[in-house]
Amino acid sequence: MIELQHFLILSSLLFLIGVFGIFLNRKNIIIILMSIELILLAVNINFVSFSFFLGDLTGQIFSLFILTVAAAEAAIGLAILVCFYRNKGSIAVDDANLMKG
Amino acid sequence: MKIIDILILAPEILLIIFSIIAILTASFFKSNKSYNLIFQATIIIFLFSALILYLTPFEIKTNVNGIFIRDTFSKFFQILILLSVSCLLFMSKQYLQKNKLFKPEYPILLIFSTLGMMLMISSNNFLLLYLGLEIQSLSLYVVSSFRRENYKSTEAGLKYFILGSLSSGLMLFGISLIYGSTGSINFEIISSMIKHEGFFPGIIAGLVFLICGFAFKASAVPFHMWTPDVYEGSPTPVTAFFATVPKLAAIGVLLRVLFDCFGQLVESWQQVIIIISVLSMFLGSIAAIGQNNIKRLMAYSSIGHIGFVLMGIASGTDKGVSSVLIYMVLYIIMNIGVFVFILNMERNGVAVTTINSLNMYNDVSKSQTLFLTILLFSLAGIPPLAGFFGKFFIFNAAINAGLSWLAVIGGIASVIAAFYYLRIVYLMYFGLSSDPLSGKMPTAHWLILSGSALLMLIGIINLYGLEKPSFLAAKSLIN
Amino acid sequence: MDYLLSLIIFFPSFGALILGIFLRGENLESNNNAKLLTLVSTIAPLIFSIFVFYNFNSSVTGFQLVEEYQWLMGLTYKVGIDGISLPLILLTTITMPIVIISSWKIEKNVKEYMICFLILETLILGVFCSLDLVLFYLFFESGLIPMFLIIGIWGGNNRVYAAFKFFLYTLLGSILMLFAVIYMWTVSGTTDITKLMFFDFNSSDLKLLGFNINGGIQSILWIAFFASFAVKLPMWPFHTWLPDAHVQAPTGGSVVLAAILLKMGGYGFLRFSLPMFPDASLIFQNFIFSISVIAIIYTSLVALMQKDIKKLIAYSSVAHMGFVTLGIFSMNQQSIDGAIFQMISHGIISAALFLLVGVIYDRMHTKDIDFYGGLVSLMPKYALFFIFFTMANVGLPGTSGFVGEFLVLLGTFKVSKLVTIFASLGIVLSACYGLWLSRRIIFGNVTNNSLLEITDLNRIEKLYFIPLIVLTLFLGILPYPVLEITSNSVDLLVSHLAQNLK
Amino acid sequence: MEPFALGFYFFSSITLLSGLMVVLSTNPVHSVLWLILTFFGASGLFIILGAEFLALILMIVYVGAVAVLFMFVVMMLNINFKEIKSRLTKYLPVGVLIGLVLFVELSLIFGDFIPELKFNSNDDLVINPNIENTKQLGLVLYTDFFIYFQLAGIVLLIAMIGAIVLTHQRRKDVKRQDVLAQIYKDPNNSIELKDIKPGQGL
Amino acid sequence: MIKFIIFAPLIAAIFSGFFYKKFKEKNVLYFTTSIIFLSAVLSWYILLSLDFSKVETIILIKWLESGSLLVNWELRLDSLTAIMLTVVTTISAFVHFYSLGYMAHDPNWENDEKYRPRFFSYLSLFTFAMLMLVTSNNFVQLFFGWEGVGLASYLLIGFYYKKSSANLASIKAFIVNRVGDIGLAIAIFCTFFYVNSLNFDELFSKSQEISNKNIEILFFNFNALEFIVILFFLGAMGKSAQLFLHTWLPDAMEGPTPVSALIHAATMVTAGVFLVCRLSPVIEYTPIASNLIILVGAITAFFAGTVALVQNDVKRIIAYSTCSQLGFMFAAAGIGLYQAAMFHLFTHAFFKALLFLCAGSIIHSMHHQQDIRSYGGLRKKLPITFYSMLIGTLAITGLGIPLSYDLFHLPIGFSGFVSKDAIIEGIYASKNDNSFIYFLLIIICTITTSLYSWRLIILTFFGDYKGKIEYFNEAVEDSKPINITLIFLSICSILVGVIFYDFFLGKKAEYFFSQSLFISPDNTVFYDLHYIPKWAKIAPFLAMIVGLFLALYFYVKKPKLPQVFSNNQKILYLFLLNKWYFDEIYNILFVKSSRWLGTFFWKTGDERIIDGFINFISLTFIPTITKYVGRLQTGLIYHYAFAIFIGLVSIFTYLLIKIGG
Repeated sequence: MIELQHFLILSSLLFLIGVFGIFLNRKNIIIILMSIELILLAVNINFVSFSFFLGDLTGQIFSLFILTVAAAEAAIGLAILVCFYRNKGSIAVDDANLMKG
Repeated sequence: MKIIDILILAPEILLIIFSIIAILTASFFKSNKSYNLIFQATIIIFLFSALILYLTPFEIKTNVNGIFIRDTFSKFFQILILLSVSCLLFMSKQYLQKNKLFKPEYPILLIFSTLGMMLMISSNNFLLLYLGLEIQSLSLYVVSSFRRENYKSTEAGLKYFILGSLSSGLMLFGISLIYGSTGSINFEIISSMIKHEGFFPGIIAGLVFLICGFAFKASAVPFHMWTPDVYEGSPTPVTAFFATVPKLAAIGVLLRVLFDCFGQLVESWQQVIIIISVLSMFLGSIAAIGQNNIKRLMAYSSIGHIGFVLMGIASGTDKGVSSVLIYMVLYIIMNIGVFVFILNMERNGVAVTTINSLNMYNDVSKSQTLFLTILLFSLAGIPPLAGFFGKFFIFNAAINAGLSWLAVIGGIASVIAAFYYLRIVYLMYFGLSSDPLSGKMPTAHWLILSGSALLMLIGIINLYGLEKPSFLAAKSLIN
Repeated sequence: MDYLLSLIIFFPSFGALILGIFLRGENLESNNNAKLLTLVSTIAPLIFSIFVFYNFNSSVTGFQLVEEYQWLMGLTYKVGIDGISLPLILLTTITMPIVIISSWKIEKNVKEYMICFLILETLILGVFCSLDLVLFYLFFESGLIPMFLIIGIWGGNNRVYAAFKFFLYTLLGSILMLFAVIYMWTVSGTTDITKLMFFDFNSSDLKLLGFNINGGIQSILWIAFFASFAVKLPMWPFHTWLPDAHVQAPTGGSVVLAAILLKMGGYGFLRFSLPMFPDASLIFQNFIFSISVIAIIYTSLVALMQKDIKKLIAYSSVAHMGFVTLGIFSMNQQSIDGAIFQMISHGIISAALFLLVGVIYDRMHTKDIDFYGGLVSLMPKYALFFIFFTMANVGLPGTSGFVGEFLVLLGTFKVSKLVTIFASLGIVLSACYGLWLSRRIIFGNVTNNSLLEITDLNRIEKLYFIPLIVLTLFLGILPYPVLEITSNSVDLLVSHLAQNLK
Repeated sequence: MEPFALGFYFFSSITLLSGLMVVLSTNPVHSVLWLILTFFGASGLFIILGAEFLALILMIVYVGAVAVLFMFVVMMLNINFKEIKSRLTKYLPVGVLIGLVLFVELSLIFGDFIPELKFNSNDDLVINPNIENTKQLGLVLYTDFFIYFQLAGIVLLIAMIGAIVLTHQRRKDVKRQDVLAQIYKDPNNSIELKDIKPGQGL
Repeated sequence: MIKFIIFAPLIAAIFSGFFYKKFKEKNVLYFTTSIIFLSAVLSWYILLSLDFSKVETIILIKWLESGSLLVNWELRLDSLTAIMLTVVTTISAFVHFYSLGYMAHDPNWENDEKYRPRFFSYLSLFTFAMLMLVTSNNFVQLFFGWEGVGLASYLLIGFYYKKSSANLASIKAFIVNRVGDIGLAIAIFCTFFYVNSLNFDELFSKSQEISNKNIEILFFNFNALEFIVILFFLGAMGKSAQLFLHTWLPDAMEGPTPVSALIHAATMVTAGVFLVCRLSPVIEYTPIASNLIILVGAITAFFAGTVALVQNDVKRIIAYSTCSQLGFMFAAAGIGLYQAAMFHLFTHAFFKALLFLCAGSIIHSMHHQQDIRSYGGLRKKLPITFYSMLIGTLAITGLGIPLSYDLFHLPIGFSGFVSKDAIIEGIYASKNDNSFIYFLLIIICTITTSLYSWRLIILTFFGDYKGKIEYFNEAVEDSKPINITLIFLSICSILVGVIFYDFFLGKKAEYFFSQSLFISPDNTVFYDLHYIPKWAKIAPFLAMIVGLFLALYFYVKKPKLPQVFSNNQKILYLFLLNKWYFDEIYNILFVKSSRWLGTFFWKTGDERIIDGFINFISLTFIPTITKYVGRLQTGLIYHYAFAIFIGLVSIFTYLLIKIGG
């Protein structure tokens, strides 16, 4: 029998993958942006599964808005990334460390 | 939607309408003149919204479909936000013009972020909160990399964006857990659920994620790490903005959630708040000592101040909340004063942000030095300046709530913090004479600087009568 | 008459305000105007306070000339004076004009200098007048800012270190007091000092972090207040900021620091520690005695070895303050009278000594003892003054220095014989460093040729030394006007203590 | 095994594995492709959970818009992928440990979740199996959730403004046609008459 | 009148100190001198005319009031005061007068330096302080005078402020005195503790009561009254240069000679004796303290006598002799024979002043040469001085007719004879257990006194001149003030003993001291001293003769012998020459050690430990943390994200444990 818990564990694993993608990734920033999408996806799965098991529509609506925001975030994130690339000529994660201390 | 709802939402609607008009104006009349007009109109519209808010007769809680609350608390914060945004916008004009950043998008984005903040503070459920937060954050991500040809600015934007998204992801995860545990996203319902049913570990987990998200926005330790970098990289007016208004919003929404939604769980979240409060106070004071960039220094300073604010929140009483409100007001005024000064730090037309360039600034401009000194002492919390009262109220609330030890820790941290504020004073008054700054300052800026400094002095008399409104606001939040 | 105290307190800062707003320019004329205006603003409180002194009814117990207004959060602006504060107020108002006159030669940033001093005077007077705990704290702590600037801007070569040390040291000390203040407010529900004096703070033993704390809350509060006052006073081992601050501060700053600011600590002990935490005071009596005695002997010995005149005098101040704490915590009429008197007398004498150092520093720009020698042949009047004040500092009967020390030891003997005996060593040691100092700079042959051009005291300098001499002698020979003022308040305090301690 | 469970395991394994590959693959182009697969998996899960509308929206928005946007940027930036080396070992153990802790804690908490609606404020929001999902969403989205919907529009507006502000460049080195300028060209200002004396040249 | 006597010197001091420019130097000096003379005359009038059957007190003004403590500026007039008044004003007047001549020219000053008004001002100031001391009716005023004379002494010893040795000597005098003053001060505190008042009479009336009380300090238990008296005596020791606190007196000879005569011979140093006598009502109840007083007195007498034997500085010899004579007085006071102590004080003042002034006269004419080894054969050159000095020496050694009291009920002899013999007889007669030992010690002292006094005379005035011949040729006695003073004091030295015997020890004594001294009923030494064996009465005289002959033998008959002797007994000689090494021991024990401690506290305690700690915290510890915190801020996004994550997880874990556990 598949229960709520299964979905929750799935989403938390996805969430962790997303988080790991942010801080264990040394490759490039685009992957970080994708990891953020993964996190949001995990949250969506959470909401939708809660919605299903609670029989409440709110979760789905919430996840609808998250979707919207995620799209907007992706747009802005990529725009910033493009700017960054124009200045730096690279999108390596390690290169974004001019300011520190 | 009823008519009354539109009345309640009038300021927000006004902002939205104005922003659309501004976008249209900007895209059809591409001239400096029209930009200028937008700029000034924005300021006026902010002030006007604040006025409307001030005049709205809703002393009690009113809401729009149970999602949007307008009470004294939210009005307090929203008026404060609007006033400070208008002031900051006013301040930034000069800088933007000089650095070829004078674009209509700037005020428009600020309108949106302000809107987001106003919604956040007034929200009565997590969805509105989330949307408000995102409206605010997205605008700020853009604004922080507004100087797009500048490497630092884009790096700042990138960092802020990635970490901000992460934090909102965390927060969302928390919200989803809370939703899952209670079946609702409405604060009142959640609150009464907890009251009647007790609480789940799921709620606690959600709460932790939520607090972490807000702590990020408020830049409390250990979620603060973006702050110095973003402050340093962003254009100075944006830094000034970051240092003040989003902090207000973050603290406001934190208060809203903690008291409105989780008022029954004080003992649980108190622990968390205390931990991050202590960490913030110490890190803010210690890390700032080594800074040479005044913007970074102000970043750490803001971290430290947030630590104090959190102490007030941690006390979990109406006294605590009202002390937080007062502290925030003073904090905003002081920061506006300091940043109006930083905006004008330049040498041969080039903006300078190193602290060492302030050496013997007293020889350059006596009045500015004096005012900045007052502000810095006030930031350090030295009596009789108003900054002291902020700390005093916080300490008072903490000790009243039985958190004396926390207050003592805060005291020690504030002594350490005094050091780096003093260092600036020392440089300005008795440092070694070096290549001096130009020291020129537009009259309007000078007035803001002197005004904020004088407010710090006048505060001793009755704190501008803040005590009563802040207390009312706190009451409206807690009951 | 109703606003007399407020008038005294705020007159100087009113002067500062006028100075700050209306006086412009850096030329000679405006500097002179600034000085004159400052002088007027300091003399006016002096006149008012003398008026207060004459109208002071020493037979009334409790506070006089009380003013009370509502302030923030149920706090009050409440000021008033009693026999303990009046002498210190007088000391302040008398010292300030002298400081201003002695600063007549200042040329750098005159206006700011004067403003700093005027504000400082307001704050100091506020400390001595305030009858509200928080108001007191406010005034107490605010003094840091002008003093920091005074040391920092007009100080010597190593002024930065000294200014920071002074500031942070005292700030750390007093921040603890702030918590005690808030705690007391929380517990008692009032910040009115007159009411707090009769509030009984819980003194039953307490366990905290596994330690058994004798005297419980009272002890903790006491320690918090102690931290502040001990640094301010300063007591050993919290004294090391003082020599640095003194050495680096300009003459005026040193004078204010030594003459008045240090007294705030002693005043605090009298006003708070004793009446509000009697049990804790008793518990810590031996502790205070020990560190006072250490302070007296230790710092006297250190003073003996100093090579810098100001440092020597600074260390001697620490030693003299040791007598003050000894007197205060002996908790009887004579000792407390003596402590108050010692504060007054030390205020006058150390002020004079620092002014004397200032005189030669102005001329030669060094405070190195070895640089000087044989000044008596070159500046006979100066030498006379110097010897006079050295002797007063040594505590020669007939000068005010004697009365305080004598009464303190007289009172202390009642409580602890051993402590008195050790403290009496201070009498010898003070003679040692005092005379050794005067031998090295006043007597002997002029060995340093660059000294030959030094000129004797000029008219202005004499103007401010003569009142000090008169006061020193007057208080030494006829101290009873001061003792009369204090006696009733001290009597009240002592009997209050006796009642509380059972 | 009932179809529900089968579907769950199928889609969830797709989601997880491809999600992992998003993070692990060296080439961003591959990452984007893996991301698309992840979204597919997720939308499958949504369908299982009866959120058909959301599932399809996910496909449209994410696959159709976001992933393509990513791909576009990845191609546009033209990065030399060989330079970027993978170095994730240093913090991996600590990171995994902490991640494990979080996972265990979350799992502990998940055990307590009881899928039951205790409080219901609005009947419209109760999922009615008789009405299709899209319709039910539509019923509330423009009524109860009207304000949110508007705000979502503003979010998108901000994204648009932001993207334009940040990336829109008016290149100076490219000649453009400016119609108005052409029309309003004033010959008096554009032509200069010079009187050239013979034999002197300009 | 008494007010005039006391305050006239103060006025004179101020006048000559501050107004000499206005009124010409000379006028000021004459005025000062004459005003002191007037005081002197009035004091004599008081001494001779006052009714001593009651104590007269005059309250001038309130001084201190604090709770139960009330101290007035007050003048007490009884016989002790009267004696001291007379002594002080008389000697002071003559010293003033003498100084007119002595200080006329001084090689220590350049021509245009006006040093004389200052000198006279100090002298008058001293006189005032001394008068305050002797007329005080409470301990605080006593302390005032006590310290006041100390100040004046400090100023006068350091009068030649350009001389380093003078400065050092003045500081030494002040500080050693202060050590004694601690005793005095603590005694005062203790008095107040028991009596709750600081008036003499209060203590006197309660002394018996206090003698039953004990005082506990640390782990020691003392009898309260003994404790008080011993501490008072400590003060007296300091002022009167008794053993252990005597080291300042010889050094004090750095001051001008008139000063030595006035302060360090006749008046100030006798303040200790005065104090002990003043405290007679207390001391009568303190056997231990009395014993201590005798012991210290006798040993000091012996010590000073031995040291004086080998000294070469003319003033130091006399200084040691003063020390020794003071020992006599204390011994007398210790056995309860206060009258004799006071009498010796009285007579000693005259002849010791005389001796000093003679020495001054010699020094004056010998161009400030003070080493007796460079004198010799001055008899002819300085006849007045010679005869005066001879008289003084006869007085101090105690020439008189032995047993004359038994014959005439009046001892006949030089003043010293009369008073000193009374003391010696008293010691013999006293009931003290060790009285015979003390007696022997005192007799030895008498021998040494005689020996060194005659040695001084012989080496100075007889034999051949050994110094610079120019000085010898120029030596004249041309200063009238000096000569007149010497002559007058010579007369006094001869006569006062016999004249005033009745007052002090004779028939009138009982009446004379009825109010000022308290003699307990079982203290009968005053009467017993007349009934001691004849040999004991003659013994001092014989001792003096022995001393004289020894001196003649050593310095006239066999002038080489002392040299040989000193070579043979090198250790003893050096021991004596270096004054029993007191200075050296003190130097190590107190001066060096306190300097070391001072440096240690300063460099190690303050700078290394306290400041070191603070600097460590503020300049090392916090900056280090700052550095590390700064390093945490790497600027790398994934670190930041990691931090967020760690923060999240740790807070989460903490809260779960807190709630779950």
